[in-house]
Amino acid sequence: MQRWWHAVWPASTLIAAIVLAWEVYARFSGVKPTTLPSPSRVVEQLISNAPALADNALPTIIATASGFALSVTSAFVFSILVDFVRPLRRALFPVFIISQTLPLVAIAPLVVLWFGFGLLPKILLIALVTFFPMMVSLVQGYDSTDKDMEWLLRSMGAGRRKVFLLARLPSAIPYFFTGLRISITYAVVGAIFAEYSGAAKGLGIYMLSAKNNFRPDLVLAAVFCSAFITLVLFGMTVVLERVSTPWVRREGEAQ
Amino acid sequence: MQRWWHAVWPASTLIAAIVLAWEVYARFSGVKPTTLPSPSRVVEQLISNAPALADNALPTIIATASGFALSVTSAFVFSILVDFVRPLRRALFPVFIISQTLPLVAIAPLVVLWFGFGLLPKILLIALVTFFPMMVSLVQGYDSTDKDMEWLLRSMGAGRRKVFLLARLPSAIPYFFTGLRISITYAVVGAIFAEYSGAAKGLGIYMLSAKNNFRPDLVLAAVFCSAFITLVLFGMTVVLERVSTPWVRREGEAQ
Amino acid sequence: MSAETKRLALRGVGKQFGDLNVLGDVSIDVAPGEFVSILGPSGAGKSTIFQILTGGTKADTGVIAFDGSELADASDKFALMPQKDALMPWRRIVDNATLGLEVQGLSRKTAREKVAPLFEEFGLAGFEQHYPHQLSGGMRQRVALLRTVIQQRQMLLLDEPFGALDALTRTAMQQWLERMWGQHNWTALLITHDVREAVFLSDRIYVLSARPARVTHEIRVPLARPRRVADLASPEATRIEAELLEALLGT
Amino acid sequence: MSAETKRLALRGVGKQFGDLNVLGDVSIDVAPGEFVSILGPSGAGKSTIFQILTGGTKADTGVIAFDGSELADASDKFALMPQKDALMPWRRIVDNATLGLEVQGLSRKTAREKVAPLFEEFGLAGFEQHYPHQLSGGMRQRVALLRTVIQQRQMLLLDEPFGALDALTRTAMQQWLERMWGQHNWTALLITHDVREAVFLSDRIYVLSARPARVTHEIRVPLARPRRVADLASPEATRIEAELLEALLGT
Amino acid sequence: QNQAVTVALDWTPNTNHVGLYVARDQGFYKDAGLDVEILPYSDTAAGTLVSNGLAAFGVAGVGFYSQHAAGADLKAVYAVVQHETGRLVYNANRTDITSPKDLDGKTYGGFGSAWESALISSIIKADGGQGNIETVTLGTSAYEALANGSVDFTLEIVTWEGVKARLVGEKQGAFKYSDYGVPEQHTTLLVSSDEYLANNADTAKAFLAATQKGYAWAADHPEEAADLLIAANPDALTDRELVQASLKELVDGHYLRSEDGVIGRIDPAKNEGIGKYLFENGILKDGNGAALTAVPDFSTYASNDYLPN
Ligand SMILES: Nc1ncnc2c1ncn2[C@@H]1O[C@H](COP(=O)(O)OP(=O)(O)OP(=O)(O)O)[C@@H](O)[C@H]1O
Ligand SMILES: Nc1ncnc2c1ncn2[C@@H]1O[C@H](COP(=O)(O)OP(=O)(O)OP(=O)(O)O)[C@@H](O)[C@H]1O
Ligand SMILES: Cc1ncc(C[n+]2csc(CCO)c2C)c(N)n1
Ligand SMILES: [Mg+2]
Ligand SMILES: [Mg+2]
Repeated sequence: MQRWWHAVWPASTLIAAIVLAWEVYARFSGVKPTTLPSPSRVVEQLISNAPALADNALPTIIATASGFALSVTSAFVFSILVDFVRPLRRALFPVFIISQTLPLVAIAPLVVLWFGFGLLPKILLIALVTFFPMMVSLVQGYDSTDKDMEWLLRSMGAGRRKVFLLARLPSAIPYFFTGLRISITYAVVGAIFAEYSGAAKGLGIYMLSAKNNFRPDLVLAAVFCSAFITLVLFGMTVVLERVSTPWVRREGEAQ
Repeated sequence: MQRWWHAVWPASTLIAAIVLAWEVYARFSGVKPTTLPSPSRVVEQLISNAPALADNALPTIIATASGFALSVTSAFVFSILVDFVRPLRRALFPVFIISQTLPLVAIAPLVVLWFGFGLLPKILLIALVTFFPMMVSLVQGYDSTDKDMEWLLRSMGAGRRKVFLLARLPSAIPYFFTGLRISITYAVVGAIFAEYSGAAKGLGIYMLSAKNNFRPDLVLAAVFCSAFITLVLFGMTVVLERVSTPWVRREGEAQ
Repeated sequence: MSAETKRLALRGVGKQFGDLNVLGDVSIDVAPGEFVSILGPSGAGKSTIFQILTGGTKADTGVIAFDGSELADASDKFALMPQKDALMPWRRIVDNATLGLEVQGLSRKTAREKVAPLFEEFGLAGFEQHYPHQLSGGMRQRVALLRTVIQQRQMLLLDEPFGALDALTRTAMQQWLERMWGQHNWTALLITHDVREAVFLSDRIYVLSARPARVTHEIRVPLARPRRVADLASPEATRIEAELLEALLGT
Repeated sequence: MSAETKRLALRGVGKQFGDLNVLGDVSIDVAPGEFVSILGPSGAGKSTIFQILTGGTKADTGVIAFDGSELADASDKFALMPQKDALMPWRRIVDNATLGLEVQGLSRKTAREKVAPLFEEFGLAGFEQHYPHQLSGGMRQRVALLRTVIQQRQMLLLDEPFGALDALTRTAMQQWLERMWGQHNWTALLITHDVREAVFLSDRIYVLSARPARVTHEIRVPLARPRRVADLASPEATRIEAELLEALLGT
Repeated sequence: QNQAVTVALDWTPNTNHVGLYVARDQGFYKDAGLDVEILPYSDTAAGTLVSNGLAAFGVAGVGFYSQHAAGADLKAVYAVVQHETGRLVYNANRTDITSPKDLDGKTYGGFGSAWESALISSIIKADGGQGNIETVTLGTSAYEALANGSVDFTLEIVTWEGVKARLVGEKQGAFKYSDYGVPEQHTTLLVSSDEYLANNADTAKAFLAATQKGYAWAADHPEEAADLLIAANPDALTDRELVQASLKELVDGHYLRSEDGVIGRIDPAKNEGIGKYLFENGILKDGNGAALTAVPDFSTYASNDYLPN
């Protein structure tokens, strides 16, 4: 309990201070609430618009989850492919790198044009932003495999497939989770982005119409929701990592 | 020459194949050029609109460079601060993490609203997206310092400042470059984003008005420019890394 | 000893990696039940010999015979123990020990039943369900050896099994291995940098030159078994040691 | 030898890290010009002793005297050589060697002039402008020792200087250090796991128990200097070695 | 079994869209066998969505002419307003602005279309100025930017932003385009694509008939229509007074239903007039970005054929 507080107080204090400063500035500097709403106003609006926000958060969460699932699945498939067929790696990686330099803001409307208003363009855009970090992590993970371990398996008579399953794949697990943690942050942001360019519903649409209606307080309330979703998803990956890698010694654990 | 070709052919072939497939599809599938322009058309427009593109690329490059400079500078300052004052680290890191979960697309218009259409909001937005990866890399770098090296320096009579300058800072250099490579990709995208939300000129604005004027070919030409800028900047960081870390043994080098 | 009675016989084995001439001309014999060591400078190509034996790479020249007949490409004659322990951190100790059996296609259950009785003997009883990181260096090395011998191959290839241990733990492990040797009927080829280790454990020692590796000396160690650390102080042992050191360090 | 003539004297030094009782009650002496070794199991607290001497941490109990007077907090009496070589990969060999001088405030130029003549002696001539990764393990260790002695402190603290080297290179480095010892008038305290290393190099050896560490044995090594590897085969040496091994590995 | 029809908006829901919401929520569409979905306003222009077949109909402005010229498959099929509702506006406290020529060198907060600067230039030139302005692309943020002074002027819909400014008490100066040589236009139109119209002529007719009915109902019952619009967009429309006042203005100013009782019908003369104006000012460019050299046949840009007589 005490140690927990010890870990948490500096950030809590800082966040409280930032919110307080913002509140004071928003109230007493004479800035218009349509320019900079006070945090108390944002919270108030967050509560009174909770049903609408929840209603719009749902499609965003669905898009995020589906897009992310696609991204992780295809990263797995491609990483395995690339691991077994080396020239493919030299072929695909530059293309993936280039794909990361495309400004989403320009690509999103085109993707919506090509694939319509449904789930598909959202899934594709989320996959575009999250696929590459996942892929890189997995490939790095395979490459991190101990050479002696592979040699050992081969000496035991294991073929390429067995070496992959017994050594390379498990070696990649910690890297996989690193990639997961990075990607999940981008996933929500990517979903909102896709919605911005065309959707019937979602946090992105909610933000867009709040913005267009001069309601920065609602924009910030929706931003708060999206940050919250991201943090929850992030927390879930951390928990998932802990339960699925019991062999990793972590700091602060008794030996 | 031969080895160079060996490294380059798989990606070149794949890219050529993609472009060719796109060209064929755009020409013969009956899709409208206003929906999906052919690559040859994009290149043609890229050439004939080169002066306008160059004109708009300049402000984007300036914003990117300034924002990135601010980001790197403040990442340095904060990382040093956080290295010397430990509770500050526990205070600042959660705040920075939260800052990464904010959807840029919603934040950008607000930042533009607060800071106008000048360079400032662009610099701030670029810093927002690039600061954190830089900061994390630097702090990881300091922490990677060999404990024995620090002990050695202390035994020689070095104070905290000397230990930092002689051991922790140089240890962080490879990490710094990793952060630089990640951030530079986000920087251009961030700049275009910021422009999208309000600017007089820039690739973002060019894309926006090309889109509004129904010219996806010009949008793609501008996307091409921005990807090109990103790749050039990326290449520059790689070169910078090579010349400034002569002690790092790299693959394929003679021992 | 004629070639027919030899378990393993390398004759004029040579190997080049690109421009790097690693093995010059290596000839090595091992009789059944014999413990043979290879001593040589770092980078000489010692591990490369094991790579060739286990099918990790192919020799450019020379012949290799096993029990009198030429060695097949993917052979199942050898059980390897690599330089680092190469334990899989994500597998519990028992599953690390059974790895070789699993690769051979045994079910997990059968494999576990087969290793279970050996944990006591290897000083690992009670640690079956631990993860490798929870064990000390010496214990990890014992797991690695258990994983090697359980495969019941005809010959053990030990590549610097104790190279990563500190000097004290290493001495303890050498004593332990010597005890185990007495109880089992193993045939082993050991790679080491450590002159004393070679003397303490081996029946015969080959000394390799630096790259391209050739056998420069072949030395018999006629100490009686079981051996104790104190035996290393015998005139016989110290003479061999001095001889080996001179062979390795030059003048 | 009275306390006054001793260079270093630890009396009843104890240290706890949180709940971990590392040093129980350690008393160690070193006379000027003497080479003293500390042998002890892994994790016993050997490096902790050096930490205390160099001001990296504070002892909980006990007194430490240097040349008869109490040791100051941040002392400039010791030159440390840590367990790994701790060379800075971004500094050229010459700049690694001068590190201690630079910390003392000497200009780069003066510092370089001071080390220059020693490269020959340390077998590093011609490598001044190389980076550490371009050197072999043995050479790196020599650079680390050069960096240590160039500080001209009154005493050397060597924390397993050769622990990371392979057995052969280690033997070569021990011989080299013994030669250097004969030519310079150093006082040294060496931590090691390696019984032979201790016997070969030391005038006196302390054996520590496992945590919490206490001195269990203090053994004199009356071999004449300069010593050669062959001297280790002398009855005197083998007796000491056996004694030490027994002390360390127990019954 | 109802025919699905999607409509894309040109802006956040406002009184220009009232007929669509009325027709939907009064059941006019359902009665016509239609299942109409009104897509929220997003980053992608309605004309783009329509010409790419992602929406059957869209609300568009004069930008539709540029898109058409550039090759977009678009056709105007319904005029939401019968008179020009566009105005050039600036803050009334700007004593340095008294007529369009004072706008030379000033900053314009715009929406990202090519026709904007050309329109403004021609207005300034018609007033004797140079026609050089700084453009900052802002989209919906333009009005906040105007309010806090970060831009000098912008364009507005007088029956929406104009009414809002009046209600909030922001004093604004406005220039009417037609006072400076710009022909009258239907500022807000419904557009569809030739492809859609050819394949779904009956659906289009049913849709436009129901839509027209919706606008007529709104013109007849402005207060109920305003409340209906608010109820349909509770998040976006939080200012009842504004919606009521705006709709009253649209009705009283004979924007929705002209003095002659015309609803929805596109005036060929206005179509031709604004088209010619845009052409002469070099705003209409082909797909390669080259200004059109020959006057296009503007009768192919618009059609009343799908409206009930
Ligand atoms: N697959 C390979 N391709 C290219 N070079 C190789 C390969 N395997 C080993 N080498 C090189 O061959 C030489 C001998 O390697 P090897 O591992 O056999 O030496 P070693 O005697 O086992 O050394 P150590 O005692 O350090 O383990 C080294 O220089 C090594 O870099
Ligand atoms: N600063 C510290 N805080 C907490 N525990 C420490 C600290 N320094 C060392 N220890 C612990 O004290 C014990 C003794 O450490 P020390 O490094 O002195 O052992 P050692 O005898 O040098 O071991 P080795 O031979 O492995 O180098 C270890 O269990 C170590 O984890
Ligand atoms: C309610 C509403 N307000 C502003 C615009 C943006 N806009 C597009 S064209 C134009 C000027 C017309 O001459 C304006 C102001 C809109 N579409 N709807
Ligand atoms: Mg080897
Ligand atoms: Mg230690």
